[in-house]
Amino acid sequence: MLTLTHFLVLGAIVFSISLAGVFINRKNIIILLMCVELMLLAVNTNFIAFSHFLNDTAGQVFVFFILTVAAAEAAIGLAILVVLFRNKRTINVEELDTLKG
Amino acid sequence: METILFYVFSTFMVVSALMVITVNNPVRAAFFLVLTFFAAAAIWLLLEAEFLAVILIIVYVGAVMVLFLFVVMMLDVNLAELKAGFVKNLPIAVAVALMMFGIIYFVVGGNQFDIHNFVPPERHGADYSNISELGKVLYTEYVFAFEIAAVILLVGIIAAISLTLRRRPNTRHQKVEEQVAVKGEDRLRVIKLEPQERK
Amino acid sequence: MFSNLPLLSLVIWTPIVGGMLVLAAGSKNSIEAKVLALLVSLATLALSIPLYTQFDTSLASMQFEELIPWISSFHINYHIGVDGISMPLILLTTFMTVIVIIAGWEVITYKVAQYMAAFLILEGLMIGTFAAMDAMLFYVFWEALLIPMFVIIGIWGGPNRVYATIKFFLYTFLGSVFMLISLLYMYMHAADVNGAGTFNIQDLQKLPLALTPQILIFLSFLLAFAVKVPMWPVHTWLPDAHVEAPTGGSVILAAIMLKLGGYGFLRFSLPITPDASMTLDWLVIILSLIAIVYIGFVALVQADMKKLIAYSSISHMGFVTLGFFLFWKISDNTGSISGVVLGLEGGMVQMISHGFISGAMFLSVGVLYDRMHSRMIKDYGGVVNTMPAFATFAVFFAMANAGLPGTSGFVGEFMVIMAAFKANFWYAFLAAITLILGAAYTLWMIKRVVFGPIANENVENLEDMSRREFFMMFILAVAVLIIGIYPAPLLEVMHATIDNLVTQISVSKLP
Amino acid sequence: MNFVTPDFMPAMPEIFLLSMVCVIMIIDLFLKDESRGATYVLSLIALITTAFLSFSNYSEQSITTFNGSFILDPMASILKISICIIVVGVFIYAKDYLKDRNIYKGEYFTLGLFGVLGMMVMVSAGNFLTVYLGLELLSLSMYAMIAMQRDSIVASEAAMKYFILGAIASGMLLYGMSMVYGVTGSLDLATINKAVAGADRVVMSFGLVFIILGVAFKLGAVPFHMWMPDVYHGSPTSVTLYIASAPKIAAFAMMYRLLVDGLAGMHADWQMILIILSVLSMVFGNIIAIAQTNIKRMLAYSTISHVGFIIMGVVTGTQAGYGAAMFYAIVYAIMSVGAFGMIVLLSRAGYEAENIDDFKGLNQKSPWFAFVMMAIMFSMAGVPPFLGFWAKIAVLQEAVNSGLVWFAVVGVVTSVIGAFYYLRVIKVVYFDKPVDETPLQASMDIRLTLSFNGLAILAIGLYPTALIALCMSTFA
Amino acid sequence: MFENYSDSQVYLAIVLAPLIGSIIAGVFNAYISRAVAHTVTIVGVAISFVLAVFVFKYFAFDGAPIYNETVYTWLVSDGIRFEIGFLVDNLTSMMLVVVSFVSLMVHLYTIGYMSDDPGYKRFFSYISLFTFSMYMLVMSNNFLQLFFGWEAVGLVSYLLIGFYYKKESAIFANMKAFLVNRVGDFGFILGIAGILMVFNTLDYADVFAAASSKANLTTELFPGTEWSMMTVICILLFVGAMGKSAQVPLHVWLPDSMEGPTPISALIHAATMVTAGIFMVTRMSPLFELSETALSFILVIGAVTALFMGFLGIIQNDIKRVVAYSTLSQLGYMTVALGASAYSAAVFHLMTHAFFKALLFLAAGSVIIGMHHVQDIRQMGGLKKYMPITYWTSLLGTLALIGFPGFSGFYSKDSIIEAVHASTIPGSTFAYYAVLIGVFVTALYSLRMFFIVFHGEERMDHHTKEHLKESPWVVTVPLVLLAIPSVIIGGMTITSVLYGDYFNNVVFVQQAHDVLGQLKESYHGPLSMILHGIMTAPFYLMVAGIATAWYLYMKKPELPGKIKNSFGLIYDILDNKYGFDAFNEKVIAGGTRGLGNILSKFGDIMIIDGFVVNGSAKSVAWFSSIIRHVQTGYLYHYAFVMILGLIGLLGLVIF
Repeated sequence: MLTLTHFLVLGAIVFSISLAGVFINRKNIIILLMCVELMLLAVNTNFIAFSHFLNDTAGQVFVFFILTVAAAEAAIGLAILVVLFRNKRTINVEELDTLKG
Repeated sequence: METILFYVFSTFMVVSALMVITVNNPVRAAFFLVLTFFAAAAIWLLLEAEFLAVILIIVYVGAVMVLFLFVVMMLDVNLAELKAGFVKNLPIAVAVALMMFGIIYFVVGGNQFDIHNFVPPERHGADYSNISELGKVLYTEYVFAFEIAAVILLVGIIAAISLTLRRRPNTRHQKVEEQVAVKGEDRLRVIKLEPQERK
Repeated sequence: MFSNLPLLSLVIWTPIVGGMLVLAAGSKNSIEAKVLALLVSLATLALSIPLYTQFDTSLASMQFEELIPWISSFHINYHIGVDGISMPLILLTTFMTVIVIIAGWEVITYKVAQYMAAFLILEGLMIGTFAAMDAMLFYVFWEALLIPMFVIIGIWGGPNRVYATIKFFLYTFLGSVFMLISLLYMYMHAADVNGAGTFNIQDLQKLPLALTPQILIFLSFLLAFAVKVPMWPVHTWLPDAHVEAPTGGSVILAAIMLKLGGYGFLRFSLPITPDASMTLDWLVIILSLIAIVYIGFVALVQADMKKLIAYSSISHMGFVTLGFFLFWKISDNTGSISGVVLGLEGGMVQMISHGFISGAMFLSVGVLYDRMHSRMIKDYGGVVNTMPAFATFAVFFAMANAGLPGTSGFVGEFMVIMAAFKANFWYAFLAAITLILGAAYTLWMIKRVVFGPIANENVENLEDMSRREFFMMFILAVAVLIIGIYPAPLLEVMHATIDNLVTQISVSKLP
Repeated sequence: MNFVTPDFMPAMPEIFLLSMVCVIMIIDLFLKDESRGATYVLSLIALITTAFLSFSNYSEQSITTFNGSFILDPMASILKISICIIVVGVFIYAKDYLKDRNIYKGEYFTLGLFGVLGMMVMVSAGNFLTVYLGLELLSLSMYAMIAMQRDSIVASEAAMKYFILGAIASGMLLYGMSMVYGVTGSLDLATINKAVAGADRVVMSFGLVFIILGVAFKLGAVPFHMWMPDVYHGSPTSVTLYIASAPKIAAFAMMYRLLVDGLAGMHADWQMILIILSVLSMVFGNIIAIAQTNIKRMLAYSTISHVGFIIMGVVTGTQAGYGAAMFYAIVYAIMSVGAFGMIVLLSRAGYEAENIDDFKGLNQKSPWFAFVMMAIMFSMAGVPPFLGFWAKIAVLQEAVNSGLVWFAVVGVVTSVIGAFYYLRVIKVVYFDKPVDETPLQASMDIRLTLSFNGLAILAIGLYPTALIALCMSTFA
Repeated sequence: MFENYSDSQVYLAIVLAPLIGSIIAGVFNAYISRAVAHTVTIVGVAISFVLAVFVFKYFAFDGAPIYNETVYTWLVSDGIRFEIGFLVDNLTSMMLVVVSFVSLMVHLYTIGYMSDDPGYKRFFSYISLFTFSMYMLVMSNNFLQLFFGWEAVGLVSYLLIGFYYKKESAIFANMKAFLVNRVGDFGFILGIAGILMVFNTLDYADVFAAASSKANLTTELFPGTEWSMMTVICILLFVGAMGKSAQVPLHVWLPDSMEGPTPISALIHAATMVTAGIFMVTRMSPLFELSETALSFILVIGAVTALFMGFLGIIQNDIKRVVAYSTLSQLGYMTVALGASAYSAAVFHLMTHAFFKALLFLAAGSVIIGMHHVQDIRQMGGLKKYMPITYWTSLLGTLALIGFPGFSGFYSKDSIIEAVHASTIPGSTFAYYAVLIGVFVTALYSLRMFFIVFHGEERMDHHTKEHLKESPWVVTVPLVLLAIPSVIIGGMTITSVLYGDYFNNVVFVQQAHDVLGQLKESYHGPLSMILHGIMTAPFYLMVAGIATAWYLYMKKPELPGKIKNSFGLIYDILDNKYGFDAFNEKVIAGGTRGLGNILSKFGDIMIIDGFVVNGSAKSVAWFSSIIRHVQTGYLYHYAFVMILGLIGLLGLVIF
């Protein structure tokens, strides 16, 4: 029998993986963006699971908006990435250190 | 049956998520992300969120991931450079992830979370439309949010265009309206030459 | 004639508004700025005189009181008034500001309008601090006056002015923020006790407080006021500030700003936390005695005249705090509180007198500095040969600084020593050491600077005081002499207030 | 299900603003670069009208509409007016700066206005969804605005960092929201507030931490502050102006909506967390600021410390405390916009007055603006009679009232440390000789606005009664 | 007495006349001529002298009641009235005459002595101011005003010692004088504080009236010890007297004070100011009588001063210093008398000493004028024939000093010796032998100087010799006028002053201490005292002293050098003045400066400023510069911090 916990743990695993991704990838910003997408996926899974088990559509609506926003976000993120790449000719995270201190 | 399906897709989802963060080639990472999304869509179907599952595939896989791939390919990144340092960062990443997971598991893993309040609801019949359910509330209860979401998309558009659009000053292109509006005297100039006296 | 005017407000705001006008008027023409500044300071002085002439010495209560609601959400009022403690200090302020304006007349050539304006604004803020009857109003003035002083030292100061002025600011700022917390705490406590929070000082003086909060509040006050006075060991900002400040800055700093600390003890520490004062009076007494003796020794070896006078200020201010906190030791030792008033009034007189004397001492150094651009004792010697009139004043003020009877410097020290003996022989013993040390460091400096053969050709080319300088010195000398020879009128104005204070202190505020 | 047409009136300012932005956007498309002034003027008109609409919309009662997703209460009105006025200042200060750097485009203003819209949505948010959407609207606008200076390496780096961290933070926020949703079964803040009592404490506090992370990130509280120095520093000053001022007001509102409107029942939990964040912010913000030489960076750290104070007000959990925090947030925005305005004032084409040393000898060049700078710095340091002092007093008073005396002591001690770096700026302005004698080149509108800004800091400081009373009455 | 004037106006006139003179000469220094300056001051002092004589007559002969009135209230605090007021009685009136007379003489003398000094007018202003201050001191009716006068004479003394302000030695001496006096004042003001504590008033009359009732008060100076309050107060007050009256060890300033012009050495450092301590203790006799410990202390201090300072006089070569050490020694005698409760004898000696010591100083000044400001007696000799008036007046003064029978010094000094002999308090035996030996020593150094200066070979250089002549009349007339009382005043007044009732309502002596009362029984008038005197030890000792001096300096002038060589150690000790100066210089002054340096460098600069203040500022700055590097610029670090924060908070909340 599938319980809520199954889905929440699945979400937790994906969430943790996305966090790990942030640390593992010190080179490629695009992977970071993907990790953010993974994180949102985990959140969405949570919401949908809750929505299902609460029998309440609000969670699904939220997910709908998260997807929308995430799309816009991805667009802007990639745009910034392009601008950055044009300026620095790299998307290496470790070279993103002009600003510090 | 559902449990089996859940575990199958969950495994897919987790493994491909892991691949996303571990492969070095961003193109491959993007494809693994697509795979993750597919698996997630399946899981969502198990949760009777058909509309969102479809949206995930269409919007995410169909649009966002394609955008990712575009950018990845366009940016012509030196792959070799991006591979280094992976092993070095692994332990800390694993540690953080495990710690995080441990805490979340402690909270949601059944003991703490009051599971009895969440009995699995009855399956809906075939006539149940997830889409219309959502649609009804989306345009009534959540109309404000819906409008804001629209604005956000607008901002996304404006931002993406204004950030990436480059007017190259020396590219050649037709200016149709100028071509149409042109007049004869613009093209041809009649110059009257006075005879010059020989000195 | 003045009964309808908000006289006290006028005294506070005339210099502040005047300072703004000077700032506006004088950006192009410095002469206009100077004349205007002088007029404003004289007007303020004139306005402050009715505070004395119309002061009813028989009343212990506030006079010339004004109360306008200010920040109603926190029950903060624009509440001002004077009593026998603050009135002399206000007059001292208006008087010394005139002197300082004159002192800067020819000396300051850079950003004259700003200089004059800074002093005028500072004057208004200092008077406001003395007059404030609302604790938060007091705090606002108290902190705000750091700003003009910060600027004065920083712009017109000596080579190491930045270090000095930042040190000055942060030291005093750190000292007073704890007081702020205490005020807020009492506000809350008043709300608990009376149902409505208050910052009214007189209400706070009546507010019952348990011993532990009293002690904490007392310590926070102590820190705030001790830094300002300054007491050992939080005194080290003063020598630096004095050394770097322009002459006028030093004068105001020594003559008035230090008095704010002493005033705070009388207005806040003693009446608001009498029980804590009783518990911790030994601390203040010990610190005061250390200030008197330790600083006396330190002053002796200073090579810089201003530093020496600055240390001497610390030492002299030790008498103020000593006199204020003898209350319980006297009653322990003699079983009566006879002598307590002597200590309190002695401290007050010492503050006033020190205002004149230290001001005059710094002006003297200023007179020399303007000519030689050195404050080092070793650069001088035999000044009397070329500047006899100056030398006369220098010796006179040195003697006053050493507490010679007949000068104001003696009165306060005498009264405090008298009171200290009643508390404990050794207090008086240590305090009286200043008779020796004070004379030693002052006269040794005079010997090295004023007397002797002409030390070098710079001294040989010195010109004696100008009429302007003579005038300032003369006025101050007269003040010092008058207070020294006939201090009774000065004391008369404070009797009623001090008696009332003694009554307040002797009643426990423990709930 | 019956659909009732929602009452649009409470949302009139937002609706008007949205319409105006669309109009401006379209008009801007047809404008040539040299007539970009029209966009600028229209934007100002839009903001001022919005502020006016918010003012006329003011209501003592709390009105909800759009099925609970929109709340109009006194706090919302006041904060919206403040935001609009602050952003007016931002736009005025930014104009010349943008012109001088060839980034004077309509997008700055449209995105800025969208951001304002986002802030207003946050301020009026009645459920998680609107909080999130408002937040994202604001954030996305800001990411784009930063990156708008496309030829600047630091700007794009700042944008990237802000974007990644912001996305992670909003992911976390959403994770927290999902947990709270799961336990309470609702996204509506008022409903959640009622359900908190019966909800599982562990999960609730688990979700709470994630939500606080989201708020703290937006505010810039330690340890979620890491983006701020880099972003303030890297962004063009015209954008830093924007980021550093009004969004803090919105973030305060967001904190209030989430923690008080939604999770008031969790006060004991979030109080502890907020105290930690506040103390860390005050300590680290002030200490690290000392070592800075770049004034934008320094102001970023100073902001962190101010955020500590804003949080201090909220920590108390009393209405007066929220009022104090709100007052602080508004005051902070006024000071901050003035401070960055000064940087703009000193900058000119090809010259960024970003280092503290660039302020050397300002008193020689312009005594008046030296005074304004001094007023701003002393105000930030919390020296009376300037406005910042009263903000600190208000917050400290509430901390003391709640029995958190030690907390107040930490606050004042760190503010003494903080006074040091503000003094250093004043020192540079007043005590140092100017490096170059180039006179100030700013145009008259900047000068006037900045003068007004400085005077406001002094004048409101002298008579803060009205503003304090307004903020206090908001929550009464 | 003056029908048209009230008493208080007369007393005010006495006090104010010299003050006005001083102010005119001082403040309007630049606007008046020398003649005006000396005229106004001399007139001022002359007025006060004339009035003083009348006052003296009024008290001594008309038996006037004690005058004790307030002039004005200085201040009121704590219910205590601090006042300025006059107490005039027999003691005061006598002091007034002495002070005004000597002062007048010195004023006159100064015209001649300072005639070519640029500071002429200033000098007149100072000495008139001094006269005023001294009047205030002796006329005060309370401790506060006493202290006023006390310090005021100290100030003028400071100004006058440093009169030659270009001279390094003079300005060192005046600072030294002031500081040493300040040590005394330190004790004095504590004593006054003690008085105020015990009696709650500073008025003499009230204090003395209540004195005996407070005799048994004790205080706990150190935990667990009991001290008689009166002893503490009296010793403290006497410390003040030790400073002003130059008693060991606070005597060190007086020899150095000779840096000042000679007239003031006569006036201040011999006749008047230095006797203020004696005057004060006499005035306080009702208090001192209550403490035998204090009296013993006084006795021993006085005896030590009388004897050991006399020794130093023997080896001095500076003409003024010889007289100065003689002054010290004589002050010791007076102090001894105080200690023996023979207050009258002390004051009596004070008076006689004032005349003959002023005479000796002025004579020395006359010699110095003649010698063109050479002061070393080794360069003098045989001056008798050049300066006859000076010679003869000096001779009279010297005889008075050594107590030659019949001269005024004889009466006073012999009375003291006898009184000490009769005293029984602890230390009196030592004191007796000390003063006895002192007689021999006094005769030795006095005659030594006299012989060397006025007799023997002429050792001055040729140039000086040519110009050597008697001083002008303004110098010699005061000498003559002072010589008269030096000779006769003792015999004239001893009966009433010592054994009569002159001091009856001034001096209070307890029965057990009343040595003069015992002597009275064997006293039968001045003549019989002479007859008795030449049969006692002091006379023989004096003669022995004269003979020794004659032998060593007239008969065998080469002998002193040999003695000096064979007793090198003793000579060194004396030459170094027992090491007081070196001790003060090195240990006291050096130690003070050293301590100051330590406190300044170590305490203030290093610990408070360096360690605490700048240290905390620096450590904050250091911490700041370290901690800022947490901001590495790397995104994953930022995220890491965020997530660590998150995990930390989660841990905190959940567990």
